[in-house]
Amino acid sequence: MKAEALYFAIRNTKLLVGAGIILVLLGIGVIGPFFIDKPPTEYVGMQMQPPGGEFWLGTNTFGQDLWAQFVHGLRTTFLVGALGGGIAAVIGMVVGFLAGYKGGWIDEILNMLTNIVLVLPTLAVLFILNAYIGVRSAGMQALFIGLTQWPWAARSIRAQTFSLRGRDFVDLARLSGVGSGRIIMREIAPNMSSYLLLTFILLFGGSILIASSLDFIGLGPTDAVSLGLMLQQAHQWSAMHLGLWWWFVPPGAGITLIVGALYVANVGLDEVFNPKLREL
Amino acid sequence: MLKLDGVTKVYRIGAFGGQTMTAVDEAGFEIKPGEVVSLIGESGSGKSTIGKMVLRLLPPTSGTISIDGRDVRQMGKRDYYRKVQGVFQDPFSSYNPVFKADRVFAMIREVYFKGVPDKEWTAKIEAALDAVRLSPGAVLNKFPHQLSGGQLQRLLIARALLLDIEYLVADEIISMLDASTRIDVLNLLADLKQRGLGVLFITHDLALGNYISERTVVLHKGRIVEYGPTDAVFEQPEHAYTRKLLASVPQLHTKWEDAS
Amino acid sequence: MTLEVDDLRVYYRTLKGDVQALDGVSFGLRDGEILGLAGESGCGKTTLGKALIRLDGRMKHVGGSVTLDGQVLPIGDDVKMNPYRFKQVSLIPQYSMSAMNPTRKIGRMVRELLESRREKLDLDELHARLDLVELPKDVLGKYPIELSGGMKQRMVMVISTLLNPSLLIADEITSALDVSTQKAVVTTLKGFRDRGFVKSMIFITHDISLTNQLADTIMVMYAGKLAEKAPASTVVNAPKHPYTQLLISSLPEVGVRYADKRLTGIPGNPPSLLDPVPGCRFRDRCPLAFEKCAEDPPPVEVEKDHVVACWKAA
Amino acid sequence: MRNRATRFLIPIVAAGLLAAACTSGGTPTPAPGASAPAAPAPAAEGGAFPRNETLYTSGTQWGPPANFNPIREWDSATGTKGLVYETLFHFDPVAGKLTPWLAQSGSWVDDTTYEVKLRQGITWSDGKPFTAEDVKFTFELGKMETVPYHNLWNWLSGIEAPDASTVRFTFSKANYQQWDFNIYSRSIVPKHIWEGRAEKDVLDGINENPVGTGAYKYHSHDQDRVAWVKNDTWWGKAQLNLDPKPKYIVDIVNSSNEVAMGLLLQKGLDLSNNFLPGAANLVSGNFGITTFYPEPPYMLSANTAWLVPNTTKKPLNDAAFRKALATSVDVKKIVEGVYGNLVKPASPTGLLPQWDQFVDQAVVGQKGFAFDTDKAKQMLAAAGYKDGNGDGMVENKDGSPIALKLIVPAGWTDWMEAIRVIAAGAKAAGINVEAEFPDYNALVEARNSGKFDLVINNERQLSNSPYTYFEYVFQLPVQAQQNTVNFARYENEEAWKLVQQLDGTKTDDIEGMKKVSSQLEAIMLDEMPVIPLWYNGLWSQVSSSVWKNWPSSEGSAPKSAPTMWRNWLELGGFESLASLQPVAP
Repeated sequence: MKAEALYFAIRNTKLLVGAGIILVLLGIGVIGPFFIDKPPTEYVGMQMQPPGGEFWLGTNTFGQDLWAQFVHGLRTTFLVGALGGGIAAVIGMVVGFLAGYKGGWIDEILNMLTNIVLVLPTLAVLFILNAYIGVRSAGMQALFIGLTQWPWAARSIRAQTFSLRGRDFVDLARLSGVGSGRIIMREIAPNMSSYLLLTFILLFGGSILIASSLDFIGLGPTDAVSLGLMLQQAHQWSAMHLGLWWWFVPPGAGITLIVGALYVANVGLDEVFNPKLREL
Repeated sequence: MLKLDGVTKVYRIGAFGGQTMTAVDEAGFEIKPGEVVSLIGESGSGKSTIGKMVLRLLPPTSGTISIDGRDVRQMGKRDYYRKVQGVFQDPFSSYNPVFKADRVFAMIREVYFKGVPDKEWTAKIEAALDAVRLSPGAVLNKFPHQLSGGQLQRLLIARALLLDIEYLVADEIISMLDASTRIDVLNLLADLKQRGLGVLFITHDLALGNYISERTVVLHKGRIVEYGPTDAVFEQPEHAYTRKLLASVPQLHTKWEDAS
Repeated sequence: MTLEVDDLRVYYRTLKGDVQALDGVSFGLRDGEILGLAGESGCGKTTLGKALIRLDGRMKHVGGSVTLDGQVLPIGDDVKMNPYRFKQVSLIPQYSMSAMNPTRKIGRMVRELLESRREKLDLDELHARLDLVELPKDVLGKYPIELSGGMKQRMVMVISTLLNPSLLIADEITSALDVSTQKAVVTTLKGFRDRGFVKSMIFITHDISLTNQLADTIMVMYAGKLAEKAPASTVVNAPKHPYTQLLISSLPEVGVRYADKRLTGIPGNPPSLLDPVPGCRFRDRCPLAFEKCAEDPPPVEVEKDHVVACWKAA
Repeated sequence: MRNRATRFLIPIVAAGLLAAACTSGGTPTPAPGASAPAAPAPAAEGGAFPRNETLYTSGTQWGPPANFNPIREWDSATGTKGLVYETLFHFDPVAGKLTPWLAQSGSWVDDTTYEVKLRQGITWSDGKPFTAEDVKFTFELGKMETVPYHNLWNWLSGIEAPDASTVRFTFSKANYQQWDFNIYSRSIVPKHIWEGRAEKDVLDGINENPVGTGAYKYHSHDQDRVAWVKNDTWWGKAQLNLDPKPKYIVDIVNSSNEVAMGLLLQKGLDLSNNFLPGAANLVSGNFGITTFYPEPPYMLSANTAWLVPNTTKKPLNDAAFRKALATSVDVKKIVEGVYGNLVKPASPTGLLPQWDQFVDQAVVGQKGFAFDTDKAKQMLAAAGYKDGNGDGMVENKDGSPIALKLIVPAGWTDWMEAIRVIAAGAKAAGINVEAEFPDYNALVEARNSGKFDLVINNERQLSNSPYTYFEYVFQLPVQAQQNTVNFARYENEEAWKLVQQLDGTKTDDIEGMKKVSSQLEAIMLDEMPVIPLWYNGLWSQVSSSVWKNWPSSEGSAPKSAPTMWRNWLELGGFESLASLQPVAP
C-alpha cells in the first residue's frame, strides 16, 4: 500500500512540481535568513533602488532590503501557514473524530460548536479582538486562523469517521477490548491518513491566503515581516503608482506560488491516493 | 450457559428521535456450551441486533443477557470479551485495510497477553491457526486483500480461539463466501462445538442453519416465532411464517412448482 | 436464435496489466430461453452480462462478436449501443434498487426514461404490468424511498422490460433479498418470459439452487472461461465438468445435516486472471488433473446441448 | 495611511476650538471609520462639470459630506467655511499679520475694547445685506454652552453694534493673542436665517442650502463629493480684487491615498492634500505633479510631531530621563528613511519655522538637544539610571526594570515606521522602548485618560501666534480626561502663568512676545514636557494640467498655502485658489 503510494508519488508530475516549488521556497525561507545579517526592517541602503547586484530585489521607499524582507517574509508566511493550518487540523480532527465516533449528545454539542464557529463573522471578530488585545504577533495570527478555520475540516472528518465507525473492523477492535481513543487513533485515523494529509495541506494553503488577506487589510502581525505585509506596505506606500514593481511583484508571486503549488501538489496527492483518479 | 431473557431493543428514529422502532421484542433463548444455535430470520428481523447485543456492541433497551446466571452487564467488557467473541458477515470489512491481516492477533495480545513472550505467543497463534486449518505461512504477514474471504473468516475464528472463548457469535459469516469455500468454514464452526464452544449462528439461509445447528430460533419482525430443536423446526414447523420460509428456500434437486 | 456470442473477449485495464476477465466465451440463446449464468466471484459472469449492454471505462473489448436477432451489436462503442438499450437489450443491475433517483417520483422517472428513448408511455400497459407484479398503481406517484426493497426490485423489473426487449440480463438481482422475496422475483421473471415481455433472458447468480428454479439452461463459468453448459437438470443431476461436480456436491440442502453427512468444499483459490498460464484454469484445484490439462481444453458438445470444456469429460 | 484623515482633522479641530479648549464636552472626536468608502468615480468625467471650468480637490473629507454647518468646524463639508461662510479677517502666515476680510479694519480702542469696521456693500447670497448685527449675532451664539467658542465669553463681556458697519467688543480681560485667532477663525452667519434656531439646531443642524457671503455657493453633493458653484456677485471681486476662476469646485471624498494618487496621475484631480508617500518621486519623475518646494522638504510645514511622555509615570516623570530619551531619537533617519525627506526635522523647541522670530537661539544653543546615542547613555548614567542586571537596558533608580510602550494607531504606517526607528534608537541608548500599534479608539482612550507611556501626537496646527503652541504644551489644570491638550499631563504653574502672560501681550508687541516666549522655551528645553521630532508637511500635490499659477517657492508664483484643509482657507488657502489661472482659455 505504502510502496504503491510512493510508486505513484514519484511518477506524479503535479505532485513533484508542486512539492518542488514548496521545498525550494521553504528552503529559502528556512535557510535564507541565516545568510542575512541585518534585520529585514533595517534601513540599509539607497531608497527605491531597482533590483541589482547589491540588493537582489532592490530596496523600498525606506531603503530596506527587499530580498531580506522576502526571505524573512517567506519564513513567517510558512510559519503562519503551518501553525494556523496545524492548529485548525488538530482541532478539526479532535472535534471531527470525537463527534463522528462518539455520536449522541457529544456529537450534537460539537456539531453546534462547529456551526457556531462556522457562521462566526471572522473578520468582525478579528477587528474586535485587535481593538482590545492590541499586540499582534505572527503566532497570534496563526492561532486566530487556526481557531476559526477548523469547522469545515471537522465536518468532513466527522462524516468520514461516521461512515468508518460502523465498519466491522471497528466493532472487532471493540471486541478486542480496545478503548475509544485508541480505536480512533489506530483504526479510524490510519484509514483516513491520506485524507487527513490532504486536509492539512488545504488548511495550510488556506491559512496562508487568509493571513495574507489579514496582513493586507492591516490586521497582520506587527512584530514580523510577511509576504502579505510586504504587499500591504507596497500598496500603502503607492509602489504601483511609483513604478516600484520590485516591491510588490516578489511577495505577490511568492504567495501565489506557494498557494498554487500547494493546490497542485494536493491534486497530485489526491491522484496518488485515490485509485479512481489514477486510472488512466 | 448464555441466556437471553426478555431482551428488547427499541431504536429512536426520525429527525429528533421522536419516533421509535422496536427491532427486537422480548427475545429469550439460550445457548449451551458445545451447541450451535441458529438464529434464522430475514432482513429486518432483528437477528443482527441480537448478535450485537450479545456482543455488547449495543445495549438492550430492556431484558437481560446472562452467562451462567450472571448478568453480563456486571462483567467488565475486557473480561467479557475473553469469553464471548464474534465474527461478522463481510470478511473484507472486518479487517482494517491499511494494516496487515494478522494485526487482529496483535490487538488481542496488546490487551490480553501483554506479558507473554514472543515464542509462546507464536506457538499460541500456530495452534489457533491449526485449529482453523490455516497454514501460518499462507496467511501471516499478508494484507487482507491478498487473502481470500474464506481465509479471512477463518483467521477471525482463530483470533477468537486465542482467547479460550466459551461462546462465539457468527453473524452471517459465510454469506459472502463462494460456494466452493463456504462449506469448509461451516464445517469448521461445527467442529468447534466439539471443543465445548457454544455458537450463535446467525443466518438467513435455512439450509445452512439446518446443516450445523442443534437448535433453531426463527425470528420475524423482532419476535421469536419458533424455537426448538432443529429437526423439529424443519420437519414440523408450527408457525405459518416458518412454513412460508421453508417453502421459499430454493432446493437444488426440487423445483418450487414440484414441491407445491 | 436470439443471441449468438462468439469467442467474446473482454479485459479489464489495470495498472498492473490486463485482467482477462472474459477470455473467449461462445454460446447461443434461443428464443424464449432462460440461461442461468453461474460461477464464483471473479469467474467473469458479471463481465459477460455487462459486455452485452455497456462496457464501463475500464473494460476493453478485445475480440469476438455478439449478434442479437441477426444484428451485430456494437458493444465496444458506447454511443452506437444507445439505440439498442432498453429496446433490444435491457439490464437489471445488481444494486438497481438503490440506483433510482431519489428526488423523482416513480411515474415521472418512467416517463422521462421513455422520452429519452423517443417512446410514448402506454399507461394502460404500464398499469397492467404493475398488476402483474402485484404493485398498486399509486406507486407511480411515490418516491423510491417510500417503497420497500422488494417493491423497488419489482418496479425496476417492470421498467426494464417496458419496451419488450429481446434480451433481459438480470445480474445478481436476488442476492441481497430474503428467500421469500427471492422466490417472488424469480417467479415474476419467469412470468415476463412466458408473457413475451422479453424474448430471452440471462439470469446471473452465484446460487445454483436458485437458478435451477428458473433457468432452462445453466452455464457454469470458471476463471473467465466457460466450464460447462447444459440443460438445467443435467447440470444439477449429471454434471460432467469436475468443477461443476465439486460445486454441486458442496451445497447443503435442507435436510442435510453435518452430523449425518459432512460436505466438503473445493480446496484452493481461482487463479489470477492477470497473465494466466495457458492450459485449463481449474487444474490446480482439480482432483482429476493430468498432463494434458496444460493445454487449453476446448468446449466440446458431449451430447446435445451439453458443452463441457474438460479433457476428461470429452 | 487610510486613517490619515483624522490625523489632520483632529489638530485642526483642536486649533479651531482653541477658545473652547479647556472644556471637555464640546470636542467631538471623529472616528476614523474602519471601512473605506467606495472609491470615487473618476472626477475627470465631464457631465455637469466641464473639466476646464472645474477645480477638483481632495484630501480633507474622509467620509460622506455630513453637514454644511459652519459652527461644526470639525466635520462640515469641505469649503463650508472659507468658500461659503467667511470670517472677519484672514491670517497671512508669510507676512505674519491679519488680512481684513469681511472687516474693513479692526483696532483696540482701549486696552479692553476692540472695534471692527465692516466693509460696505456686502450681501448674503440670498440678497440680504450683511451688517454689524450679523457679526454681533454670530459671536453671541457663543453664549450657548455647546457652541465651540463658548469659552470666549469667559473674558468677553459684551458686544455692541452702534451702526450697521461697526461692531464693538468689550472684554473683562484682554487676551490679545487668542482674540486675533478668533477673529480670523469664526464664520459669520446670517442673523436673519439663524435667529430663532434652538441650541441643538445651531450645533447639530445640517444647514442645507447654506447662505453665506462667500465666493462660492452650494451646488450639490453626493456620498463621494461636494460641489460648489461660483457666486458671480461676490463682493470680493471689487473690494479685494480677487476673482476665483474655477466656476466649480468639486471636493472628492477620500477613500485612500492610493486612490488619490491614482486620480491625481490621471489628471482627475487638481489638488491633492493627501499625504502621498513617494511624492518626491512624483515631483522628480516627470509625472506633471508639483509641490510647493521643488526639492526637500517639498511641503510647507503645518504642524509639529511630538513624542509625548506621560510625565506622571516613572521614570518619565524625571526631566533628565526625558531629555536622555530625546537625545536617543534619530530624527534624521525618520525624515530620510521613513518620509523620504517630505518632512523637516523639528527645532529643539518644536516651534514651526513660521515662528522663527520667536525662537531664542541663545536658549536653544545652551539647552537644546540633538541625536547622540553615546551622549544619551552618559545622560542616563549621570541621572542615576544604570544597567544593573546586564541585559543592556537601564533600570529605574530603585532597580525595577523599565519597559516603556510607545504607541501609534494601527494603520498609520508612516508613524508606525517612525516609532520603530524611535524604539530602536532608545534601545541603542539603553532604554527599553517597545513599539505598539493599538486600534485608534483604544489609543485615544489610553491617551486621554493618561494610561500610556509614550505616544506620538501632532494635534496643533500653525496659527497666528506661538501662544497656541505653548498653550498646547503647558495648559493647566490637568484633568482626569485630557482631550485636546497637554497629553503629557505636565504640571508647571510657572509655565502656565507665562503662557497666560503671552496671551495678554499685544500682538504688535513683538519684543514682549519674544521675551515671554524665550522663558517658555527655556522651561521647555530644561523640562522636555514633550519631545519635538519633526514638522509634518502641509501635504499638497498639484497638477497643472487644467489650472496653473499654483503657489510655489519659485519665482513670482504665489506664496500662500496651497490647501483645502479644514480652517486653512483663512490661512492662505482661499488666496491660493483665487490666484489660479486656467491653462486653456
